Amino acid sequence: MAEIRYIEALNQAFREEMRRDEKVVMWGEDIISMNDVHGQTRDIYDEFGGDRIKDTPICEQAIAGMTIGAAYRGLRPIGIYMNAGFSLCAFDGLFLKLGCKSVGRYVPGDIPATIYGVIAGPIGDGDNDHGMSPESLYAHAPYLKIVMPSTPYDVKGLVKSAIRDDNPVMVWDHAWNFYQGHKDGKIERMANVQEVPEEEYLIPLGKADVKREGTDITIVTYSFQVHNALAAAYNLAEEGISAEVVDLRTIVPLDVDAIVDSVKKTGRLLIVHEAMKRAGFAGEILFRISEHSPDLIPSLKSPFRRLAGWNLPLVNRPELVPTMGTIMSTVKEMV
Amino acid sequence: MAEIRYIEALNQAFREEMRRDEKVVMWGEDIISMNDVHGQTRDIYDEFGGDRIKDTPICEQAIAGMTIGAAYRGLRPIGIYMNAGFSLCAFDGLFLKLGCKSVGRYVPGDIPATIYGVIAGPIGDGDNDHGMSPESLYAHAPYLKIVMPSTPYDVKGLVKSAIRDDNPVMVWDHAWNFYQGHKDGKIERMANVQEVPEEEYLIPLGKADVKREGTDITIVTYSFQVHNALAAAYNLAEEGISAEVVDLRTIVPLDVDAIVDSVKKTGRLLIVHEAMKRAGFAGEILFRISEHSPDLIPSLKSPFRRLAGWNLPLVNRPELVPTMGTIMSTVKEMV
Amino acid sequence: MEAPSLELPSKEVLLKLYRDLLTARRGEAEIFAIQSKATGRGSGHRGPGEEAIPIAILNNLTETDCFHPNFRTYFCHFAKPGFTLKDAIAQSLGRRSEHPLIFTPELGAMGSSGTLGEASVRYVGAAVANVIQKTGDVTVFIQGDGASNRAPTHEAMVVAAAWQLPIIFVIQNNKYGMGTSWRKSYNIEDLSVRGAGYGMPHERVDGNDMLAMYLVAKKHIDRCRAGGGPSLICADTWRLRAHYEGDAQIYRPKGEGQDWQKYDPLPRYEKQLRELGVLSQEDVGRLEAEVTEEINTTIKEVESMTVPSSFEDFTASAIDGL
Amino acid sequence: MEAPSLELPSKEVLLKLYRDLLTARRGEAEIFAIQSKATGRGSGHRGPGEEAIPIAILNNLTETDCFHPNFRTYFCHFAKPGFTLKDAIAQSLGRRSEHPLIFTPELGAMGSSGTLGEASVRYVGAAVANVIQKTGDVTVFIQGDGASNRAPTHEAMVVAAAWQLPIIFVIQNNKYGMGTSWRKSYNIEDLSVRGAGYGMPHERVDGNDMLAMYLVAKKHIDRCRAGGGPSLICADTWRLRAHYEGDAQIYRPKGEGQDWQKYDPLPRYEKQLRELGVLSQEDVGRLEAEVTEEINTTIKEVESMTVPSSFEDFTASAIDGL
Ligand SMILES: Cc1ncc(C[n+]2csc(CCOP(=O)(O)OP(=O)(O)O)c2C)c(N)n1
Ligand SMILES: Cc1ncc(C[n+]2csc(CCOP(=O)(O)OP(=O)(O)O)c2C)c(N)n1
Ligand SMILES: [Mg+2]
Ligand SMILES: [Mg+2]
Repeated sequence: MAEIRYIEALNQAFREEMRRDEKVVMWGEDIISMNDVHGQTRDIYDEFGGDRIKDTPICEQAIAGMTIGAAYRGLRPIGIYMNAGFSLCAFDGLFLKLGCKSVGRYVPGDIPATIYGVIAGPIGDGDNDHGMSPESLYAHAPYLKIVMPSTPYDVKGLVKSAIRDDNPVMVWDHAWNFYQGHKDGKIERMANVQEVPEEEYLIPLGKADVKREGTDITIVTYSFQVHNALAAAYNLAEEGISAEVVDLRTIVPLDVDAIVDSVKKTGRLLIVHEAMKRAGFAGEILFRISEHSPDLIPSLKSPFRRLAGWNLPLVNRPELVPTMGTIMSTVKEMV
Repeated sequence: MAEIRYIEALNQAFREEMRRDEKVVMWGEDIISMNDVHGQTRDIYDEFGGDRIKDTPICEQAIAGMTIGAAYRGLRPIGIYMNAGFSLCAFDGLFLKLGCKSVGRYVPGDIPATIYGVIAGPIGDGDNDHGMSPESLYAHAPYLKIVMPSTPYDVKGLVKSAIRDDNPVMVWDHAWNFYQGHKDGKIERMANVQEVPEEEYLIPLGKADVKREGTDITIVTYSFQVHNALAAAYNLAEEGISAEVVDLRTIVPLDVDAIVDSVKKTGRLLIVHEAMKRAGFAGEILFRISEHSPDLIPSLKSPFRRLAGWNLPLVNRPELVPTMGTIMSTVKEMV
Repeated sequence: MEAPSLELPSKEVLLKLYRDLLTARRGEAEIFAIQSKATGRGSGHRGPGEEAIPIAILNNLTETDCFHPNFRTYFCHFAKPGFTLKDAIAQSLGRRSEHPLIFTPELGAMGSSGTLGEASVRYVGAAVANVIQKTGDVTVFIQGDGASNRAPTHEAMVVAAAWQLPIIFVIQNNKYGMGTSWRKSYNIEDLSVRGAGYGMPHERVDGNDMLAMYLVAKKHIDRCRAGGGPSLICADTWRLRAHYEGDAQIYRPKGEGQDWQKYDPLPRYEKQLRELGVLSQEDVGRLEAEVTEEINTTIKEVESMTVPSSFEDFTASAIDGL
Repeated sequence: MEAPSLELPSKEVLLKLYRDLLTARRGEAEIFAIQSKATGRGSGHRGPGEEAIPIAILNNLTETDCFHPNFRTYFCHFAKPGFTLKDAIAQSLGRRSEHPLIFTPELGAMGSSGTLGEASVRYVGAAVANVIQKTGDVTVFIQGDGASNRAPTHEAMVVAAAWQLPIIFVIQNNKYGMGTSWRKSYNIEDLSVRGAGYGMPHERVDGNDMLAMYLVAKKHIDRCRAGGGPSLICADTWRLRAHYEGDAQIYRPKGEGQDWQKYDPLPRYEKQLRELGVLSQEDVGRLEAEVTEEINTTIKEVESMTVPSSFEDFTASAIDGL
């Protein structure tokens, strides 16, 4: 097994699926000319040519519409948004048309469409449009599966499953995963590398992964915050607190079983996400736990909590989203 | 005091504010030519003329942008969406620009803008675009106050406050309020009439209203579902169950105090909204209760629950949203 | 308006157009009558007087070509090769035929949109798929003058032009979007000029002149099919009725457009055909009878179909439960 | 391209344009140097070679007119009456001057948008407000060729034309949107033609010819101010540098556009002024020195301003807590 970077694993997922099925095509802004900025689409044009990968004009609504329309007409397209926030320019198409699939009064058949976009986070020259995490919005739509990976192994297996899925799947990918990751209690540059099998593998959508086991508290999270949670858990262990980190990997479908199992074991629950707190996805997780196991929440050793992006636009201030530090201090308040 | 219909109260609110302040203007599709379909804007053109009320071309993004831009330039505009779902065509403008107010890296001053739109519900020729309730989406933005009235008295006082507010306020108004309401345990046509003071009054944004007192369970809801909840409570009383109905009136800001007071009294909590369940606003209410009074949830006499629109597009089937019947049966399961 | 090429279609085609037009007119009226009786009120968006536009276009398409009608003349969709009158009537009466008009991608129908305009970018996607899969199919996307002002239309045309896609955009310009007239919505009469801004061939045509409409549609569709890329047609017509039945039309100056009755494509085309010697008074009577008979038989057939209770399928489609 | 009217502006105006152009060029370079030093890497979207477009326009505006620059030539905004070089430098160096360029509505600056295109409809709103409040102000909205393909631009023009608003749309056409060239984005060269589709006067101009640009801007702004309604200008230019500094430009054919250096508006305009006898070699030297001096003094002044810690104000702005 070779140790590869996150972006490389992602690029492999795209290329393997394009080799496997000639119906897989992709389009987006500057995905040929600039390799989709971070290199996600590197070499795809050279290998597959202009029928399979296309640079679009700056037309977010067309990216959405074309992905739906082409899926209806027999392709398996991937519509790529340079930044996840830009997809909000096509919200009608993505939320109401792809996400609600109500074409007139009928529910149509399957739509093998994938939407992919990058969350920039509170970066250097970030602003809300570039940096924001949109998943809490899209999760409100009936038919959108939502994938939010954190590691090279996961992104490859999940993106391949997303592309093969016969229903719409959104992959919101955090740019910080490309450049950094958890290592020994710290977030380090270039640390998000992993050995990834050479033979093909898929990760089913809707299965969480316990990224670290623990007994005192369950931290439920996804996307880049998994790294912060792992770093926090690493350091908390040195202080005698044993935190379990559940990486949801997909938030729709939600692996409620895995969450409930963990919370039953630890008796405490902290939900962490980077998306803004108000009406954020944490509320859904909580209700689903309660609907699954109504007696679990009242039996917790301390009240459940959430840690999320502040209810503010995401300007260039890292404290606006959860960090290893705020996860640690919240856990310490709870345990 | 005169007894008036909901739509009349709303029309009075618009007209009184336009008389009071010449900076108040409005635009939208067919708000002159067809009185905004339901009659909300009746007579406004005749009284105020074409500088103060304008029919726009079918341009939802322009309605959003113009409302923001004109507010910046000194007006107090009301941007009107024929249907709330159509506002999703302008989601970038409404969510990211109005709702996040991040103009470059600075937070600008106040924006006295009001956005108004109508939720059609699962009506005769409805589909998701026309019928959907968008509030759970917009509540995720930092700066959007969200008003969802249920009665003639409330809509007048709330809309006047919305217009006077120096920050963005959205009013998502349910069309069913225009034509029907609770009366003696039934939803009746033309029943949503009320005596409304002739002298001016305002209802502050962020204050819930206990629409019916009770001791066994708290039903937290808003918009047209208040009528279903009142009808349910009326009938439950005959079966010996005493339900309190808390009408939030605005969901942002949220009157957590009022919810907590009620739940402390009754010991049970059911949240009802018409918006789709997954990632719907119920989750936010629950977290806010817990963040306000961490010990309250574990002490409930039965597990909290939510009743919401199904996770499906809103086709023409009334069972897709909560009804008096489903509220009653859920309450009976809980008490 | 440019005069259309004078090459007349064959007699067979001329008569087919007439029959389709007649079927659209009579069929839609019959359906409306049934619906009004059922609901106790007339409702719906009716489009008599505008049918020549879709009928002319549909008679130039193949089974696998893609097509999106304006919602107002939705019923005319039966004239798309591959679809039948039964499909249109079934759709209107809430039954499910083998090929639902609203969504049968293999026959080029990929749904409409409750939010006007959005479907434009979806049909561009269909055109892209047709190119990549080398199907040779063309796509015709019709929408109203009002809808054409919506944002997605722009991106649809930008991409169609940049990629030279086989798609023809048609504006069915009936001068009204609900209660808002063209006087309030444009500073221009010929909306086809918008095509120039994308480097697309564009043409304005009298959409109530069946023959002109057919020839213009044919020219653009032939051109497109031959690899000539996208174009924009603005077909002028007039909304003879209200936006929806029952709308009091307070926004329309009294008597406005009364004279449009005389541009009604049905009598106008009939007259034209008779002048051309293609249609006799007897033919007209015979065709009326035939069409009426066909409509009535089909309605009976459709009414005997069970109303699909697909609600279970629908609820089963939820992810992670309801 | 239509030849601009030959009425020359006064010597004073001619020299002001030159000085502003020089200030923009030298100022932006200086700021970039400071920023690179601070961050250890060059970054940012630079626009040398494109400054004549905003400078020409801004010299036709009043303090209360509204204006939106393309992000690439943002620095030029200092030339808007009411704003100063200090405002531009403060904005660039993260200080807060009395009139922040990004958002001072009373001086017509109502922010930009992280999502390209959206600001267009906002500036239409400003134009509506100007009409309703009878301020007499005009609005000029500039964006790039790439951004002009975005959906909101269409609705902005639809409404501006329908309501005959006092707003001028300008496309700063540097032939690239990030790594995507005009060859991939259009089937047309003269993007101003899009104006025709809305019934707007429209004009293409060589945006690197300061004098032509000034005269075209003046003509449209005068016309607009006199109540003539909206129009669309396409100003051709060329992106001399990468999309952002550090971008390897793998998408550009080697050597492409090298010759554009010779269209650089600064030397070109200087030559023009010297031919007109308005500017001598000594003037050039003197102005260089003056401008450099002004920039350096202002930078020092700005650097001595405290970096605003408005984070508390910011967090206080949340509704219902963080
Ligand atoms: C995005 C959006 N805005 C508004 C509406 C409401 N609406 C339905 S039909 C219509 C008028 C459409 O006019 P046009 O496109 O000219 O078609 P016509 O009715 O004239 O055939 C409007 C405004 C809608 N369905 N979607
Ligand atoms: C809606 C949206 N899509 C994409 C981007 C990313 N982006 C930033 S600048 C740019 C290129 C803009 O090109 P143009 O408008 O021609 O301006 P120029 O850079 O040439 O000055 C792109 C694609 C964005 N900011 N917003
Ligand atoms: Mg129309
Ligand atoms: Mg450009």
